[in-house]
Amino acid sequence: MGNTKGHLAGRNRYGAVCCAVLAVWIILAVCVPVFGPYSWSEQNARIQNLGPSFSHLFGTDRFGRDIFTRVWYGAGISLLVGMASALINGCIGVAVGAVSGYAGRAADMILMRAADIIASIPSMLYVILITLVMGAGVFSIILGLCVAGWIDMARIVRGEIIRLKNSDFALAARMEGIPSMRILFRHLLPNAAGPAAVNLIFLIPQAVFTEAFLSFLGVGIAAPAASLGTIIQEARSQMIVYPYQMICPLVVLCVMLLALNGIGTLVEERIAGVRCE
Amino acid sequence: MLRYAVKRIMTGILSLFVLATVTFFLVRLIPGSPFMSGGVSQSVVEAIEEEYGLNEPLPVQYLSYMAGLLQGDLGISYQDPGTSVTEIIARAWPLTASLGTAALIVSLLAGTGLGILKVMSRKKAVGHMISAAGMAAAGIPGFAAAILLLLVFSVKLKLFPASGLYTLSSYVLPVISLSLYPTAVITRMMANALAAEMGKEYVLFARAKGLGRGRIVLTHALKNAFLPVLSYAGPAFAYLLTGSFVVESIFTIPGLGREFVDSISSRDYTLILGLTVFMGTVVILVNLAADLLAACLDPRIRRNFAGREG
Amino acid sequence: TQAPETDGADSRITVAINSDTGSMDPAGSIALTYLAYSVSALDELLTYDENGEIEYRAAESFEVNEAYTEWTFHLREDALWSDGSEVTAADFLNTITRALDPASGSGYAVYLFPIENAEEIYNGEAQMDSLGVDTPDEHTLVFHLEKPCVYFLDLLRLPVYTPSCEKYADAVDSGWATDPERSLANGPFYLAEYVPDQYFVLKKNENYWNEDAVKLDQITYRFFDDTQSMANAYEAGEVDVATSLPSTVMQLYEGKEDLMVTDQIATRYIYFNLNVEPLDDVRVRRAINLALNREELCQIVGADTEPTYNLVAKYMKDRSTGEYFVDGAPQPFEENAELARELLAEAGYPDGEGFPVLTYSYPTLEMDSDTAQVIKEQLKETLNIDIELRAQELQANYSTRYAGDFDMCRMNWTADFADPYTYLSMLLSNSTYNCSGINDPEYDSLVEQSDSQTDPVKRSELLHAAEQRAVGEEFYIIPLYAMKSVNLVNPDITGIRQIPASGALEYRYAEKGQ
Amino acid sequence: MKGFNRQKEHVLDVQNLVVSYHSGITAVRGISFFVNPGEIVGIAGESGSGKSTAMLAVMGLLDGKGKVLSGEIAVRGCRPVPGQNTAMIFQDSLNCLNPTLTVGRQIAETVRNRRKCSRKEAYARAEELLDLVGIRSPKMRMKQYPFELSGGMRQRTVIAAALACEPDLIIADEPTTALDAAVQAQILLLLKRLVKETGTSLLFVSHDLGAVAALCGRVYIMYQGEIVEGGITEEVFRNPSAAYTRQLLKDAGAKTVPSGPADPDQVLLRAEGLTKVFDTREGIEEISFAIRRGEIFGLVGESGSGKTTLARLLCGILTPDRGEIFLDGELLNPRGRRKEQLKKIQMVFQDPYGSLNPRLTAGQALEEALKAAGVRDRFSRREKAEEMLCLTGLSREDARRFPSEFSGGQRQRIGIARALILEPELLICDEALSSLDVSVQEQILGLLLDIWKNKGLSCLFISHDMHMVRRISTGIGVMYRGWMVEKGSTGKVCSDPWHPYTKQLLDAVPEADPVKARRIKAPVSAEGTEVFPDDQGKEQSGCPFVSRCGYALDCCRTGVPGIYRFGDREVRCFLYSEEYSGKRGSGYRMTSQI
Ligand SMILES: Nc1ncnc2c1ncn2[C@@H]1O[C@H](COP(=O)(O)OP(=O)(O)OP(=O)(O)O)[C@@H](O)[C@H]1O
Ligand SMILES: Nc1ncnc2c1ncn2[C@@H]1O[C@H](COP(=O)(O)OP(=O)(O)OP(=O)(O)O)[C@@H](O)[C@H]1O
Ligand SMILES: [Mg+2]
Ligand SMILES: [Mg+2]
Repeated sequence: MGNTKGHLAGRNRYGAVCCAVLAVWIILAVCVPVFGPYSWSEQNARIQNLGPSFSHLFGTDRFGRDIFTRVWYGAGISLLVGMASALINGCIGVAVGAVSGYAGRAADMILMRAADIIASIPSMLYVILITLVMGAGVFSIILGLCVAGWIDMARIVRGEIIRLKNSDFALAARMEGIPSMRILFRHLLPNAAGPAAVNLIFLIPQAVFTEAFLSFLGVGIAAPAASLGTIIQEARSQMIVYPYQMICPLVVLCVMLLALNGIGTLVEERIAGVRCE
Repeated sequence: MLRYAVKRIMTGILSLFVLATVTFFLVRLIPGSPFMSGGVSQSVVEAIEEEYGLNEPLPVQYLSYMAGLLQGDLGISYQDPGTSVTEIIARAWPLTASLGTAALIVSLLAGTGLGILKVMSRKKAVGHMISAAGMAAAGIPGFAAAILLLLVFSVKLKLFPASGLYTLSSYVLPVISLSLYPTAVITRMMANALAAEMGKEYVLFARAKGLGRGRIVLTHALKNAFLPVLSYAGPAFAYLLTGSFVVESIFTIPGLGREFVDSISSRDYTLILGLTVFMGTVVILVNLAADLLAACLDPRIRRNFAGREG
Repeated sequence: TQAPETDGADSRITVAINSDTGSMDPAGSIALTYLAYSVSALDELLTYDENGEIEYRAAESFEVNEAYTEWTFHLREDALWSDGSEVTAADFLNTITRALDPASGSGYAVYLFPIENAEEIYNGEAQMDSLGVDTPDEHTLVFHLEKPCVYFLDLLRLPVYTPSCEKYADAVDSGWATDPERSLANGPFYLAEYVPDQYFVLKKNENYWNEDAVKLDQITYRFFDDTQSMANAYEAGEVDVATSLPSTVMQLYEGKEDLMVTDQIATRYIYFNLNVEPLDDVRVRRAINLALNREELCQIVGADTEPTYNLVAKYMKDRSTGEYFVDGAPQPFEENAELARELLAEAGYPDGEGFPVLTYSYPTLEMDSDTAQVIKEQLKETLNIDIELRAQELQANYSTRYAGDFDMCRMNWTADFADPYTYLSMLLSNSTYNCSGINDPEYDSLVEQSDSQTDPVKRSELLHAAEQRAVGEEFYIIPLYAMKSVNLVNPDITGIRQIPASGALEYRYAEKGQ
Repeated sequence: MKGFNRQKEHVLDVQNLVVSYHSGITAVRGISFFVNPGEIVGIAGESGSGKSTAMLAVMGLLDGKGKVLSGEIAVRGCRPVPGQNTAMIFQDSLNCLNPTLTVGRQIAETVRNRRKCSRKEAYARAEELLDLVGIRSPKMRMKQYPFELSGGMRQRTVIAAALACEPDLIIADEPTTALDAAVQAQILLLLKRLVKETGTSLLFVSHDLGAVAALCGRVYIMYQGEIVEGGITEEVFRNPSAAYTRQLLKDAGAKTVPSGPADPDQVLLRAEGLTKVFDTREGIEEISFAIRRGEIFGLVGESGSGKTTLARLLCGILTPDRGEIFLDGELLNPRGRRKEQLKKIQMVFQDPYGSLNPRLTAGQALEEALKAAGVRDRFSRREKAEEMLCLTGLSREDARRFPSEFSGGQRQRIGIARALILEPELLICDEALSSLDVSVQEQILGLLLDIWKNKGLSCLFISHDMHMVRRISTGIGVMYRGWMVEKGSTGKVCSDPWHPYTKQLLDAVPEADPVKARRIKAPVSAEGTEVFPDDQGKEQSGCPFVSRCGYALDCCRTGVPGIYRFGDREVRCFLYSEEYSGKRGSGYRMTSQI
């Protein structure tokens, strides 16, 4: 790459911005509801639907709740859902992929067929069904997201493990008499970490996205708790009259997704770069 | 290749079987009955349930459903008396499919074009702009994009219809909202793949043979760079073909996605099942088609198709 | 897909309606679609106009015996179906007999039960030929009732009393109702086209006996999923009429001609589950009722709501006086936070201490979700008690309600017919809607007496007394608010009427100005 | 610079070329050279000396990566235009061809790019060109995809594509490095013939002095971006003036006679009838041999002959279909060995990049093995690991570095340290030196020999380079397509090859000596026509070598030769069967039949 240096520097700056944004978002999501002057749930009919002002940065909603506080509370829930489900999906995916790739044969066959089957399901169905059966809430959303979310991860890890399993250094490890489990965990998995990490990072915005979508359908987080998706959905009916009620959470959500996607892309390119070398 | 396709189809059938079974029992777990509504008494509900055979033990219902399924009979919708599930699919799917196909074509063309532009353009600003636009498109949730488009272009500017899918112009907004995200992804994938392809030795050799950059991109690199895009486009198309509830709901298009959510909220068991099986079939077939297409494009796969695993 | 023809001649209008699955067969499990269709396409025997006067439609006249048990209707001899065949008494009987088969899924079959043997037939305990409906000749229809029923005429607008052409209307699931070939109309419009999930088109019925009064050529109904989309479509000029829109539309169209706000004959209220402690204690129920601030609630939920303290719909008119029924008696109770706290303390929960966490089940509709959040806050603030919100998808909410698996449960009732009985009957011990364990013989007897009381004033008193007992003394429910319907109507259109019984709009005599 | 007469009309004339990469490296520092019409000029030098960079600069293909800082480049007085007056061939023929287009199309498009003609004419011309570069049935080949051709055929295709440009000058950047000795010989001869027939000039870049010696009339030696020496090949090779050239030549021609602690009687490892056939029906068949304690046993054979498979069977990574392996006289359980048995055989891999776990530091990688061997004490583990690194010529500090921070040669040292740390009795070096530079090769080889001497190891040394094996091994096995076609003591086998394949192997490798190197031979069949070692894979009965064998008999095509033993020598060829050489008395001394 000719202008590699400038190119990478640009990337770095961009990545730094993304990370900083995400960090700020997390800090705000934690701090605003806890230390802010308003509660996310307390209503006050006297200050309904106020526009943005100094005392209420994003204005108030029709319950007279401070939208700024609610948005950050919702961002927290969204992030929680995103990260928790990404983590769970990541763990399941890595476990399944590793076993499937390393054990091969029957185990591989069974696990991968199961993955095929789950992948052919319109996964939204299962998310909706689960939230219906279990009731709306953070837990059932996470559960719903975990039905099919791990499959990509499992496939990626499996592919990596199969590739690495036959690499010279894995053979060397076998000749040295290192036990299988240790080969898998110490030698193979760390080398599969790159693609897995990329996938994991991308799982977060995906989950946030899906959660927002589900909330939009009305099967998301139950009121008065709220995620960004539910806040947007709640504001939809007043969208034309009080656009800021929808725009503010939407912007927060979009920036969050952008930052997460940006970090993912960056990590992806980094890893791709390292691999090319 | 034929053997591979047959094997995939067999797996697909197995998948569908498991899918139908799991869904069958899962929908029964949802609280509520298909015939319960505000004004109907319990005894009436029971009477109708009996009429539809819903009072029989679950395994019996299951067996009779599966027997019907084997003959291609998806049953009768509970909510729309006298309408078979097949009929409902037959009237909802063309809408969804035309929308999805249009969205796929748009995103493939736009994505490929922008991807090429990003790689080929000598001006850095163009590349940055495309990246930024792609990022933004991927970051805005589909429902938000759809609502904003609707507000601006049909409610305010009155350029396009706000509802239905009656005229050609009413395709514009839904197709844009549907293709926004895939376009962003395809652009990024295309640009990455193309850049990688352009760095390969055969491109260098082609240049050494005296071919121009444009020729190289079109005849050499594009086809190879398209393969990874195809692996994304297949599932994405399957997704589009099974209906996006959000876009269908916002633009009032009675497609599969909307039908699906409606069927769940009205507990129309046969319709839920029928739609699930149908969507599963579409997903499986489209993915199969994408893989076969990839095989056609890539002679390496075409010539020795024997051992490819998913 | 072909676009429904909406442009062209000016005497066509397009109406946005809620899409709904279900049948257009009056004997079936009817949907909103049917209601939209029937007000334009079907003539019931007779109906009441806005002034409470009888307006004869399919019937020319009627007689009733002293005891109010035998009603004889003389059908219009010049009434024709849209294919030119005569409308006969058998067509009316056709709907009734088909609706009495439980498998038809008709939710209105209960309203046939005043007729002799109808309930037995429905329950499979009697033969169809024992039904108390006679058709002595083609144009005479006689109903024999089990017991006096003063509001019988009000029932006649219900689907089960409307005709369905004997020739084609055979079974609920044969699909005749949506097939333009077979779905005949005896009203001003007939079904010309039906595209499931998208739209249906009604065209002017040239065979209608009152054809001259009909000005429109065509009404197109387009289905919409949600009210927001309807509002958008109206804004984009795709429909001429959009009904039941979100309350923000009121703000948006304030002062414009398009806006048409109508009363909905409906009440939103909450059921207490009387089988649950401490809700079996009337003091607790009262405390909760008094603790709420309905003004504030309505302010938050939307401009289309207004506080109510009654079960009977706030905007239902008493035909004998022409006034709102609920205004005929003092308000059952007054809000009083102080008293509420005292009552709660009396019941053993001073300042909410030891009060269990009650769950409130409600469907995930926006309005109910807003309401729930406000109630939760208010009860916490005034009584210091906690409510756990259980948002449920609509169907799940129904089944929760029927299973009695709730502490408090949201309920909404839109009048089926213009009589308070439609509300008060719900709290009867044997009512199918009574899922909260109310068993109050005194109340039952009050309501029962009103059934056969032919003197409007006395009947009104009885009904008021019953309501006072249920709402103001025993506090079986928490009335919340009455609703208005926010509609947008193209200012060019005139002559749209409101059906007094339900508050729905009727377009049969509408006109589109040039 | 001595001994060249500069002609007026150079095909290529490069003056004072300086190229630097954007990363800041100045890869070429002011070189000047020229090529005369019809001449083959070589550029030799170690890896990283800037050969490719200079060539890309000449072609103007540096793109965004680097910049020509100064210098003049002229092809027949004009600017070089790729595809018009110059063409270039690259090292890796597989990557040079677009995997998803047919070979024919890729040549035809070049033809059409060069001269305006119809598609049909272009295809006809492409066919001619394929025929010219010696591809049989070109019509059929045109429809094939690159991956369906063997390495040699691909390289020929690439050459054909270059010829399609009808250039004045062809630059060949290491065109044979990735190929087998036999194929390499063919390509070299082909290039020679093409230059003669078409009259183009050839600039031949290679780090293999043998190849340069075999082909070029004139040669330049590059070192660190500069041309240190240039002149007539014979003169440069005979009397090198630059110190660097001398060093290069010394490394290339070095002779090491191993004298180790070989104990002729004690057999360390014995394999009996090892057979392993993969699903693809390739693999090895009926291999028996023995390695004595302290011996270096060489294993040679072209790519795909089954050397690695054999090595993996010995290590226990693969389980044989049939056959037995005895270690120290003890039969090894094919299903799984005990830990002590496992660690007795260790391997050094070919690819120094793939054989180290990129996530572990050198120290960690070494300690892993010790941990598995049950060394509990952390300090002694570390101590041992660092000792091992020192032994292989690295420093103690290197223990904390990751593989990516080492050069290829250094990585190979770590690989050796890793193999040795368990104190194995048998060390298998699977092409351990093949991917390295000549000078680095020498260093590592020296290291290996030192360790071998000091530790009393035995060694199975695998290589496709006959000369390398010849230098260091005492015993040798020659493999061909899963068979061990000849086995014996190195001296005897190399000086007097019995099997026709062994002879071909010896003939095909050019030595770094212009006179000897020009005698390289490509495989020739019984009919005297050129044969294609790359035309493999067609199922046939009989001896697998028959299509390439100049001595093939009728029975070779139908029957399968047995293994014929003569003392310590074994040959698998009908020439040595009783049917061919007649009934032999007990005192009969077999001699080479070829
Ligand atoms: N794209 C690049 N960017 C930066 N430096 C490079 C690049 N390519 C090569 N180099 C450096 O330029 C120098 C010369 O490399 P070059 O490839 O020309 O060597 P070479 O003689 O062809 O070696 P080899 O025999 O391995 O092919 C090396 O030090 C290398 O690290
Ligand atoms: N795991 C495997 N599955 C199928 N075929 C294999 C496998 N490993 C090797 N082969 C085939 O067996 C043959 C012998 O391969 P092997 O790697 O032993 O050759 P080699 O002599 O080491 O070649 P090289 O010099 O290229 O390393 C080859 O044709 C190869 O394609
Ligand atoms: Mg090079
Ligand atoms: Mg090998």
